Amino acid sequence: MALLGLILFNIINGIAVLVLISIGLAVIYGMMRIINLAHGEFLMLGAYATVLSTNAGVNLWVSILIVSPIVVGLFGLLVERCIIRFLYGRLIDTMLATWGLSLFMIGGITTLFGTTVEGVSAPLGAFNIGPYHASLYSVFSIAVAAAMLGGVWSVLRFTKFGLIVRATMQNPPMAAALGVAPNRIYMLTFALGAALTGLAGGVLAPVAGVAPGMGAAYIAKAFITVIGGGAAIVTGSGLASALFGTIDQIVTFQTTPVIGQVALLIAAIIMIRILPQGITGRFFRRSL
Amino acid sequence: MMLDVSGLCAGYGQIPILTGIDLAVSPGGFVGVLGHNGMGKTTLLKALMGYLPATAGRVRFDGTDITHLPPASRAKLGLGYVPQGRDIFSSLSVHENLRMGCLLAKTDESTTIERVLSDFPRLTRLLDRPGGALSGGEQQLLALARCLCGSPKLILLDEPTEGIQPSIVDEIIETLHKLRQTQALTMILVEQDLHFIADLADTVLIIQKGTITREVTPQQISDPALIAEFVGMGP
Amino acid sequence: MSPLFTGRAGFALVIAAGVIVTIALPLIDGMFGLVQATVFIAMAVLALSLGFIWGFGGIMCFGQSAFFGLGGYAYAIAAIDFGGSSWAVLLAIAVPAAFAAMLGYFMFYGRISDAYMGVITLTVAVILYNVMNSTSGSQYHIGAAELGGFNGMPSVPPINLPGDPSAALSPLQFFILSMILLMAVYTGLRLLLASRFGRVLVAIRENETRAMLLGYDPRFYKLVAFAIGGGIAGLSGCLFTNWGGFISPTAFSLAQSAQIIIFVLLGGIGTLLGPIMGAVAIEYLITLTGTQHRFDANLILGVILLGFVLLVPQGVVPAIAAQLARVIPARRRAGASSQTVTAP
Amino acid sequence: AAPIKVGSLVDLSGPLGTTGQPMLDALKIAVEAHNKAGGLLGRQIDLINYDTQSSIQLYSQYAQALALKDRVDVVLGGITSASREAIRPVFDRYKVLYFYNTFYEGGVCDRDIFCTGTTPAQTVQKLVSYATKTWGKKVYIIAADYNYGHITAKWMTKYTQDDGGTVMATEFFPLDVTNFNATISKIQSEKPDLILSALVGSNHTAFYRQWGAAGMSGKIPIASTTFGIVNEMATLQAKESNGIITAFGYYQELQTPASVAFVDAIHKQFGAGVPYIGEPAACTYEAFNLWAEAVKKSGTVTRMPVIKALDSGLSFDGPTGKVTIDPATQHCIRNVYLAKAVDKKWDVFKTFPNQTPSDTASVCNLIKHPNIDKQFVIDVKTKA
Amino acid sequence: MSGTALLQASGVSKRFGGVTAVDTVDFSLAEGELRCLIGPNGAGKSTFFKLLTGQLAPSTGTIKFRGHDVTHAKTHEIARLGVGIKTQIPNVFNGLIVRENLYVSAIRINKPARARAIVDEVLARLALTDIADRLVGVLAHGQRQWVEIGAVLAQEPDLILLDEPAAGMTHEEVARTAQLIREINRTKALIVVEHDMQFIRMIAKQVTVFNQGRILVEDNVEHVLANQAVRDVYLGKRAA
Ligand SMILES: Nc1ncnc2c1ncn2[C@@H]1O[C@H](COP(=O)(O)OP(=O)(O)OP(=O)(O)O)[C@@H](O)[C@H]1O
Ligand SMILES: Nc1ncnc2c1ncn2[C@@H]1O[C@H](COP(=O)(O)OP(=O)(O)OP(=O)(O)O)[C@@H](O)[C@H]1O
Ligand SMILES: [Mg+2]
Ligand SMILES: [Mg+2]
Repeated sequence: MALLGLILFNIINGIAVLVLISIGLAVIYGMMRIINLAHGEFLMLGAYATVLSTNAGVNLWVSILIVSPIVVGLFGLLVERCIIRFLYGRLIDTMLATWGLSLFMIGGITTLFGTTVEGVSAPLGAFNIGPYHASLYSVFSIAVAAAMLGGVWSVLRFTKFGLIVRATMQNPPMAAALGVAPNRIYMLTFALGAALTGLAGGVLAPVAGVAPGMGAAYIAKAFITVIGGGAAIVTGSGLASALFGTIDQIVTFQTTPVIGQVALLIAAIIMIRILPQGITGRFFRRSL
Repeated sequence: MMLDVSGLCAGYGQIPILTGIDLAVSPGGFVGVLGHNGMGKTTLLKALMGYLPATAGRVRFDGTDITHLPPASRAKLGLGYVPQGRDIFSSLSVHENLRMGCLLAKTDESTTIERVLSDFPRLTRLLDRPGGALSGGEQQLLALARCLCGSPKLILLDEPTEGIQPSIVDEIIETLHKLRQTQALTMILVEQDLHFIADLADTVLIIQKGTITREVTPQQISDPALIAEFVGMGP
Repeated sequence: MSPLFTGRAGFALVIAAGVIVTIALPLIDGMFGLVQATVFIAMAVLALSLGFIWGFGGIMCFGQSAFFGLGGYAYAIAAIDFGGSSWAVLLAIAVPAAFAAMLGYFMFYGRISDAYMGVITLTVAVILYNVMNSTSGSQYHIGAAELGGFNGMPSVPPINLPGDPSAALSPLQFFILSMILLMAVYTGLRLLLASRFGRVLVAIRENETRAMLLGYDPRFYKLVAFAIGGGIAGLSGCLFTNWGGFISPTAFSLAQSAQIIIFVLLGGIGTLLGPIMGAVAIEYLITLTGTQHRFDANLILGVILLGFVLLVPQGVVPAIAAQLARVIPARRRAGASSQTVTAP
Repeated sequence: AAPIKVGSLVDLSGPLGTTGQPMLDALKIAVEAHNKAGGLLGRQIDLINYDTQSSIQLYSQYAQALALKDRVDVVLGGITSASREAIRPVFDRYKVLYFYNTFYEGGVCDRDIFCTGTTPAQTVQKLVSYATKTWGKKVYIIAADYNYGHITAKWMTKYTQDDGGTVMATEFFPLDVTNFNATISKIQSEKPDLILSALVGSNHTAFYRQWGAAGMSGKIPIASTTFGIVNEMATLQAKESNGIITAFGYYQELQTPASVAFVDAIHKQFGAGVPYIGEPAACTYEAFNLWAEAVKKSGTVTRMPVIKALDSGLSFDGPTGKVTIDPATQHCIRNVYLAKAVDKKWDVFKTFPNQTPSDTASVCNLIKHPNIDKQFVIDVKTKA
Repeated sequence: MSGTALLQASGVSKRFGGVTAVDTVDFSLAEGELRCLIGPNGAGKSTFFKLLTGQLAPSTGTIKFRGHDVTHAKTHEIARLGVGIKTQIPNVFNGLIVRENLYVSAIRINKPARARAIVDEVLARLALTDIADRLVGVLAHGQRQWVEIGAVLAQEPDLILLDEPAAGMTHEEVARTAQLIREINRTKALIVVEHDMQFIRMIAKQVTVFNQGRILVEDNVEHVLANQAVRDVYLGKRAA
């Protein structure tokens, strides 16, 4: 019984992690159709921001919740101004550019801080589910993930900004004719996506192996989740995370991580086969 | 002068299309533009709206030089645009499309939308349908309504009657007439439907190969023979 | 595209260049140069395979490495089991082609739209990677060939003259063979694209609905194109395995897939010459970065790529073509040939 | 006289850069030491090194560069078994002598290659028997999902059973797994006396993090054959790593004069910033010196004579202690140490002198069959 | 209806969620007939075309072409039976030049030589020759319309569906189009959707009026234009 609770907790946690690593990508890809191959490195940057500022004496929570998103958000802003904005409407080139960017970031971080950095350990300690210990920090990351999903969704759904963003992404020239300056919107969206990714990186830092190349481990899953989610970026990523996370965790617990991972991938393929438009392409069409 | 264009040249990349456009629109004026397919009507409107950089010439709008302003700024100054092919935000609902129109509205959103809907009652029952799902004509109406939400000073209309059923064409004419009285509305109208132009415009410009070749009165264009002469020769 | 790169003249130009390289390189550069060049060629073939299905079939394949790896393993296993290499080479092409056909059927007839194809192909590659990784231990073998898990399969017998397993090709012979194969693939693809099939394929890329309304079945055309691409990628895998005498799961890895995409993007999508150049350029760069010790290899490569994208947006070959087009006025061409269909 | 050329092939960037950097540094130290002392056979030594960027393809490529372009007399390098297997055929084909200096799963049997690192028989056995004696007999094995992990896990099982223990479960993790919560739960529900870990790479470092986060640190002891190779000690907090026990052929904390000198030399030249100097670095250093001895002994750098000299049971006193070449396997007979993590340092508390590579020896005898060149997969006898 | 119906739709409906775009329509077209389809915006004309061409599957009802049941046939299968369509929002190969657009259309059933001949013929016929080598993507709206019509002609179908062919065309081009349609009609059957009444008058014989997804009236052109119901829902007071 307690074990069941523990497993359930892991499932939710697994889902949360997927949400964390994919939400930023969902915003950037979903809104701007930019395939950001440097997404993993944005995560990495977020993690580094937390680790370094904490080691520099900044309070851990501040590092995670404020430093990381700001640092990566600003970095995103910079990238958008210096690179991406010259490549709008050229999906192909943005891929090339972001791939270059990812290499650049890995190289840069390695050059600056070496291949290893002293990480931070998870705060808050543990709590008990019956006889079992579970990480209290996971509760925190679950909360953050939920907040991110809800936040982005409400922004898009309820705010004027959300409306403008959705419209601009669909037909920039027309939006311009209605008084929107598309470049500003792009800039903000990209920065927002980056900031979210940064926050995610920060949250993961205390429970991940922080290293320059860490991004690679996440990027594939992030993409599968986001695109598998379908047209409605937030709802989609949320549902996809739920589906994949559950499968991954259960199978892993029942069998082995190898099978768990393969199961997740196969689940993705089957799902896309059943729902050629992604989860939300079929149901929840009008959602976000 | 509300709009004052002199020697405007523009094109796509290296391809020049507009070769020296001169035109002036006084406040409250309705200018019609006639021309063959591919003569540059849409290009003209795009250039006026700022989508195409002016390679030469000047554009003054309402006293300010807008020759090098981006579209958004022109819109803020009071330029409205209803493009050919409507450009509805297809995944946004009709209502959301209208809300986008309200970004530059003087009055608040809901009242603006109500006002516009009263001019386009047909849209009322479509409000929460995805824009992309509307029929061609419905989209045309929506595009017009969306533009009017911002109550622009000068509207650029690109073939608004294309694919619209006759009775609605009449409605649009009436609506525009009404708006012309009620609001200080000025308009440049690209159109193929001579009846429509004759009804609304007070001057008609004939455009050929990127320049304005003739200016005529609405009365004249109701005479097919003359039109054949003006516009006649094929592209 | 500038007619310079299209039409018969352009084609002749390219092939001539190829022949010159084939003859000149062995003379000017030593043994190592050849061996080095050979792996570049293998990668060029790989780039071609993606350049074709993506640039002309409009099929976004993020897992091209799947076919590359399959080709490599198919060759290795067959070469070890059958002794001679002739069958191995054929299998190295046939197996991935067949696999691509299956995957293609699944995707195209399942009405799966572009972005999702990207994900599915990527996923398939990742799965193959994981599976191959967990085949360490003698219990995993096909015939006499042990799969070897993450460590891969070392000491794969090299290509030999048909019928005589003992007569393995020398590095020089193998270089020439690779060069010939590269030119053959290039030529083949050009002919294909000039054919009715190729034209329809491109038309489908442009507007699937219209193609259907004209009576073409997009699913079929895409399927065939995809299978061909798979086969070519397989061939490349075979060359690669021969070159290193070795194949391992990293052939399936994400990094590998990404790299193939980069080859194509760098060279210029929608061309055939582009991917070849892109592959050689990137491979050369990466090799170079490893020989210097001032800066981190990734850092340099990243900077170069970024600079490149910003300065030469549309990719190497289109850029060059555009330049040439400016200096040399375009010749008119008769018949229903078109700039966008016949590719460089 | 023309200089002698020595080639190095390790990853300096990418995931394995951490491991590769100190290996290259150690080699540089060794080479310079000789050059200062007038070189070998009166010739200076040129060190030619390439950064393989954690890419297998580059290993093959640069291996060919070393063999064909630079025409080096000997090559030291390779980190993962995959990289070794990629370049072994190249050096076999072009007849270049090759030293592989990382600890690995064992079984390589090839006249042209010397493996100076430790193998499971040397380390795992010590680790397991100590762990089971001190902590208990119920063992839970977690290992990286590739050859090294699988084979090491087998040895762990075997030795556990030899010591009368039982393996409750064995789990393998692909190298890109980053979420270990499911496993941590499983472990809790199984309640083993100890965990044997052969996790590899910075992604897997996450295990120790999440283990700590779940408040398990110290609750169930961990012994590992891999902890430390990608600088885990530096990345983790003391409270996360304290108490973990490992077995290696070398630790930089080792206080023998040779060891201290070695570590100081590296730190003096490359600053204290260099990553942890572990077994791979030390073995690389010793490998070069063994080769140098052999060259002096045979008076030439040509391959066969040098191999013969090495196979004459040559030995060298290095930072790790006395190392001797075992001619039958061309692996090393060397000391093995047990150490416990204490506040981000290794406290070496046990030494096992002159351990033989008995696992490889059980399948490989190059004296009898000099022409073999393959890696045997040693089948380990374990009970179901 | 005459036994030799080329196209026969019976009880066809199409629903989108709540919306019923086409509502139990019975429609039949004889070999070689020219039929005009008019009706208010949103009446379901284009949707009906989509059903005929298999771009959408009917919710209910059956569609027969020359006796084959094509109710659930794939778009390309229907096209192969000889149905060509110019869609309301132009569907053309933007990345290809005009000539290539027509060539791809002609080559399906013809040898290259013959295909080229057809292409040149159509180009001449539609006065597209001097933009023959321009990318369609950069053409003006009206020009794209012509290209699409050209593609349909080059396909040589037996039944041609034209969804607002005159939209955005100048006065005498409309006349030209009408002329063209009459020519085509000598050998082929057509269904034409238009809102331009002058145009309709120029070509129309039999006219079907759609309203809210149903057939309102079906009669010859004079009667239809005189019909009060049609005036109310569609023509408005300007009966023109
Ligand atoms: N994006 C573009 N790039 C290059 N040339 C273009 C582009 N768009 C239009 N043109 C060319 O510019 C010329 C004028 O186009 P424009 O759309 O202004 O014609 P138009 O008068 O609006 O015709 P229509 O009545 O059919 O809308 C045409 O010859 C067209 O081919
Ligand atoms: N995919 C869809 N989802 C929901 N409603 C749709 C969809 N497609 C069409 N409709 C609705 O079906 C009705 C008929 O559309 P259709 O395009 O057939 O009208 P039409 O007769 O062609 O009008 P027009 O003459 O303006 O082109 C419209 O009210 C439209 O809103
Ligand atoms: Mg126009
Ligand atoms: Mg319609």
